Amino acid sequence: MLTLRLYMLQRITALLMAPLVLGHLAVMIYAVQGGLSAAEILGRTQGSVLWFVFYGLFVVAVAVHGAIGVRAILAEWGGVRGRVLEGAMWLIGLGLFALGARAVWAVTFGGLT
Amino acid sequence: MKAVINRAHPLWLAHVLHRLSGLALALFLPLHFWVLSLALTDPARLDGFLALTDQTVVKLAEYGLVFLLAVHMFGGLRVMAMEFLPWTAPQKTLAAMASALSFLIATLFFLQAL
Amino acid sequence: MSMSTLAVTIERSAGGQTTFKVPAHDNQTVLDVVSWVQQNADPTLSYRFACRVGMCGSCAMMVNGVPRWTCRTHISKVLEGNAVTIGPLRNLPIIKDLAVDMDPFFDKWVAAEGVHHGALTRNDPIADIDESSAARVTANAGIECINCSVCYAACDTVTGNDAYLGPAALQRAWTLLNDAKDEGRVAILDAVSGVGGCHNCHSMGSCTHLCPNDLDPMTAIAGLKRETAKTVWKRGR
Amino acid sequence: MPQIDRHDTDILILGTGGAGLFAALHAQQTAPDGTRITIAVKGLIGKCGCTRMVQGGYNVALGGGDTVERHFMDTIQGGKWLPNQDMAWRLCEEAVVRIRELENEVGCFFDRNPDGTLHQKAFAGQTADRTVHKGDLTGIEIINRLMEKVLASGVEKLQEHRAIGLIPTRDGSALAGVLMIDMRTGTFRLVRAKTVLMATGGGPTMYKYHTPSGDKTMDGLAMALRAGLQLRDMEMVQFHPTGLLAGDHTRMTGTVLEEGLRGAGGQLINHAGQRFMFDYDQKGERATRDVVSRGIYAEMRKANDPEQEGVFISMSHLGPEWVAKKFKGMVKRCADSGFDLAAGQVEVVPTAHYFMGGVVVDVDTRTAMEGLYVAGEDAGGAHGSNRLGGNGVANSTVFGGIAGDTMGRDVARMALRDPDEEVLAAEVARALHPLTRKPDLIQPLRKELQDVMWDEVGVMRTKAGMERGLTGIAQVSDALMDIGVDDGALAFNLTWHDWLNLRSLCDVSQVITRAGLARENSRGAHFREDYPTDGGLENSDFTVAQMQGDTVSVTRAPVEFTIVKPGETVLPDGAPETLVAVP
Ligand SMILES: Cc1cc2nc3c(=O)[nH]c(=O)nc-3n(C[C@H](O)[C@H](O)[C@H](O)COP(=O)(O)OP(=O)(O)OC[C@H]3O[C@@H](n4cnc5c(N)ncnc54)[C@H](O)[C@@H]3O)c2cc1C
Ligand code: HEM
Ligand code: SF4
Ligand code: F3S
Ligand code: FES
Repeated sequence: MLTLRLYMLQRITALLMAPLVLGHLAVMIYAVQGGLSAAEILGRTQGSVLWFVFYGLFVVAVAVHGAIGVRAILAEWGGVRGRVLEGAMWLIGLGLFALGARAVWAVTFGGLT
Repeated sequence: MKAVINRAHPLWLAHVLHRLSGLALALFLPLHFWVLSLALTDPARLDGFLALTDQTVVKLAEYGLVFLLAVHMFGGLRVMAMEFLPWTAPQKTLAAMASALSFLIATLFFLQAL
Repeated sequence: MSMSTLAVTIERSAGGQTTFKVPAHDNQTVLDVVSWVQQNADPTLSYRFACRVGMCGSCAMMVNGVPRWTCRTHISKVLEGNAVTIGPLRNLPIIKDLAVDMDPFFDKWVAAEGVHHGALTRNDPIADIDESSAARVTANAGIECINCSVCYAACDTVTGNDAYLGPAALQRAWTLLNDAKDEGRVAILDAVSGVGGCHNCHSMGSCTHLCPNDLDPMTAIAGLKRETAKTVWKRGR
Repeated sequence: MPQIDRHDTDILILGTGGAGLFAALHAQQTAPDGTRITIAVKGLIGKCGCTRMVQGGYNVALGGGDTVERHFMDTIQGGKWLPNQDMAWRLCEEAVVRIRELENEVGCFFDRNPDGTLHQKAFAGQTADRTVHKGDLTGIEIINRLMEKVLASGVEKLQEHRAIGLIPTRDGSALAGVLMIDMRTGTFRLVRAKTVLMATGGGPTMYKYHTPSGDKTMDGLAMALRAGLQLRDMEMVQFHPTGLLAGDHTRMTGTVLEEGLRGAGGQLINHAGQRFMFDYDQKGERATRDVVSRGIYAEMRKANDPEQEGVFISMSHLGPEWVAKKFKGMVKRCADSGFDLAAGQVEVVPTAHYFMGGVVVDVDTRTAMEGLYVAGEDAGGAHGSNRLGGNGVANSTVFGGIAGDTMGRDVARMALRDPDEEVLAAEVARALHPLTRKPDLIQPLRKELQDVMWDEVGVMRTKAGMERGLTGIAQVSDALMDIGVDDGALAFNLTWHDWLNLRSLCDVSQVITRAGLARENSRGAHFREDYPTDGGLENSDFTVAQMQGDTVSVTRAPVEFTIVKPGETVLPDGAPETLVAVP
């Protein structure tokens, strides 16, 4: 049930995520040494426009990519079709985006007060 | 079921693995986001969660998730290499092997870090 | 072969399956086994074949769950012990027993613009063609398809997505796209970019893995993905 | 009487080989707008019949020294002066157009020379490199491309519809329609049409060893016989020398091992382990099909070993790797059925390959019955006593196209006709006959017929043998009428169709034998041990068989040398005998 447009979006977001994921993993490997704490995470990310852009991009990409991906699985394995399928894709995409955006907002601009 | 097993072959298994890892990621990420957003509402609880990461079970779970991400990412890069690089079949096999190797090294590092 | 009888289980459309004891021979193909059952044990068994040498692509069936051309599959290759299970080809409507309706397969072949779009006529001379040119080599790679539907039955994307054109039809489109004589580029690219188009392929590779003629639809489909992706940049989505 | 579904169309085409598919395309081009075209076939469109099985290629004179005249002379000489010369000329002339059509309009890929021009090679019996091909799978390419054109053109499709009777009008002067069995449901369907092309492709599958596809069982000629049409050259059955011998429990037996194997230096070895073809012809294994077939047959008869019936083809002296590369398809095919062609020996026998005989038609494919046209292997005349390799698919595509054009033009002045309901009822009753008898196995009878035809009316024939053959055929035929088919499930009932297949084969076998008895000389594919000479080329006549009442009568008619007489040529003075470099 993928058209050229959805296909391209999925591939572009995938390409975008690849370096982001590597970056994220690298940071995690570095960061987890000696254990994690909220303060540590926040200390790194809070107020940083760079981190905001980094994770912001990631969230947008993941929302688009994941929604399209799950759509394919719903269609092929779940037999979902038509408006329900479109609806599910948007729901998943927007849901992922909302949750992700909240998280990014939280770690960069949240908890400052 | 037996029929499915009879039909199985490496590329097909790679696809199934990629699909399952993608699905698992899509299910896990909301959770991950929720935990992080605790930073906004309740940093103390976030710390509580993070403290848990010292326990082996949780460590293993974390590792599982990173594993999923890595598997899915390399699987996805492999798919895109097959699609976009007009390589010959042996070149693709080589590339797949190379990425598998780098993946192995990366996880080793990670395990050490853990 | 030391076993003197084979236990051949055949899936019937009337429901259930029947197991037949079939005498074993050297040089016996799966089609021979099925024919033996119809000719000697159950005259109502339905199946399809024509050329009996791997040229017509009408005899494909599921053998132990794997789609195969039965006229060219030696029974010893598929026996599990002395048993084998034979069913109708997957992903196509069953007419009766082992005979399926292949129309959806061919409808999609046509829907993928799998037909020559020529500008020359019988009054024009035959054009010179450099067989070693890259385009011709690519086009030639898929030309020996016998439209047997083995790849179509092998592909799980077809199973899950009734609109998907499937490996053989898409491979045909790719061949035509690379055929210097063909003038249907725009029509083909449009046809393979719709809801059932090449972008649904997940590169599972079952098509390539099982094609009895060693063709490689997976790579052909990847070619279509590249060509269609290029049009995105050109037209500006 | 059971329910008969009735359906009308304007142009009806039976069969989807080269002839049927080309007719469909051409009829669309020439028929007036709005003409309904229907294509009915025993299998799936394009996926049955022999055109798909063509390996070697397509004969056409395309210059480079070769001319239509030369192609024509080869066809006449190959056919031992029996061809209808106007048809043979039409074949050679029109092939030039048809190949351009195949390449330019239908989109076929044919192999090229390094300079980009079409590659052509020479089959045995040709004096020029003339055969256009796509590797050794030429038929797949031609039929696949035709098939997709026809599928995309939106003609009406009646697939798995088996024609069982030509139904004339009440006065018998014209064809009203064709009775069919919709095989998928087991119901009868009468399709009336203004014009009907019969292109069901003959197919001598009544021989123990045969090459054609399983759907071909001479239905067309059996129908034509019953409809009272004249059939010519019915004794002419072409044997291919090297059919695979793998036992009578496998359908692989009889299938062709290609001619190129012998051309490349493949050796034929007898039971004593010796090469023998040089005992029969100075060209050895490279002699023409009929000569090699007779050589092998003679060796088989000499050895008379039921355990090891055939002879062996051996390629290994050419280097197994080279063989495996050069004949990839053949080596793989043999390997799939358990034989090692590249390094070992494969047992082979002559195998019935092509049927030169057929319905008497004019050069535009019209028959004596208004509204009925015949083209392809069902039509007689173009090949005479022997078909050149490469002239078969040229014949079916050339005359198929002509039939389409002719029907497209004729259809405007024709109307739908009312069928003779009595003939219709009789044809239905005929098909239902086995359902009224006690069910039993049919395969043993088919085997019996195949043994009789192979032994008595095969590669070498005698009067006494053929008379025994007639008795044997009659026995099988009678026995068949006592064997029934369970009437419980007629949908996709292959056993019922096995019965009907054998019915057609028995009917035509009898005609082959009677025509064979009538020809007291040896020409091309027809070899009489009791009359081994050609009987004088200038006195050439051809046999004409026709149903008269309940019996088949065979008469003879002189060949009209409308273009060239024996001893003469249409080639210019001083033209070289052959343009092919001798190996
Ligand atoms: C193995 C093999 C190799 C050959 N190689 C060559 C070669 O290299 N060069 C060459 O020139 N020739 C070759 N020939 C010969 C060539 O294939 C034939 O001469 C030619 O293709 C016949 O075409 P056709 O259209 O008349 O019949 P076919 O192509 O045989 O088509 C007949 C059609 O009629 C259908 N039919 C039959 N009975 C009925 C019925 N009762 N009702 C409805 N439909 C029916 C069949 O299913 C089929 O669709 C070869 C033949 C064989 C068997
Ligand atoms: C790290 C970078 C990533 C890359 C390179 C990547 C790549 C890909 C590719 C190429 C596909 C298409 C596969 C196909 O059509 O068969 C895909 C599918 C998918 N991805 Fe990702 N992906 C990444 C991250 C993610 C993430 C973080 C998620 C979590 C939401 C995700 C979820 C999915 C899902 C659910 C699918 C559908 C699987 C299928 O159709 O089989 N991906 N991915
Ligand atoms: S690509 Fe191969 S498997 Fe698929 S239809 Fe063609 S020949 Fe059959
Ligand atoms: S099996 Fe199916 S998913 Fe693609 S690679 Fe082949 S078409
Ligand atoms: S019967 Fe023709 S491919 Fe098997």
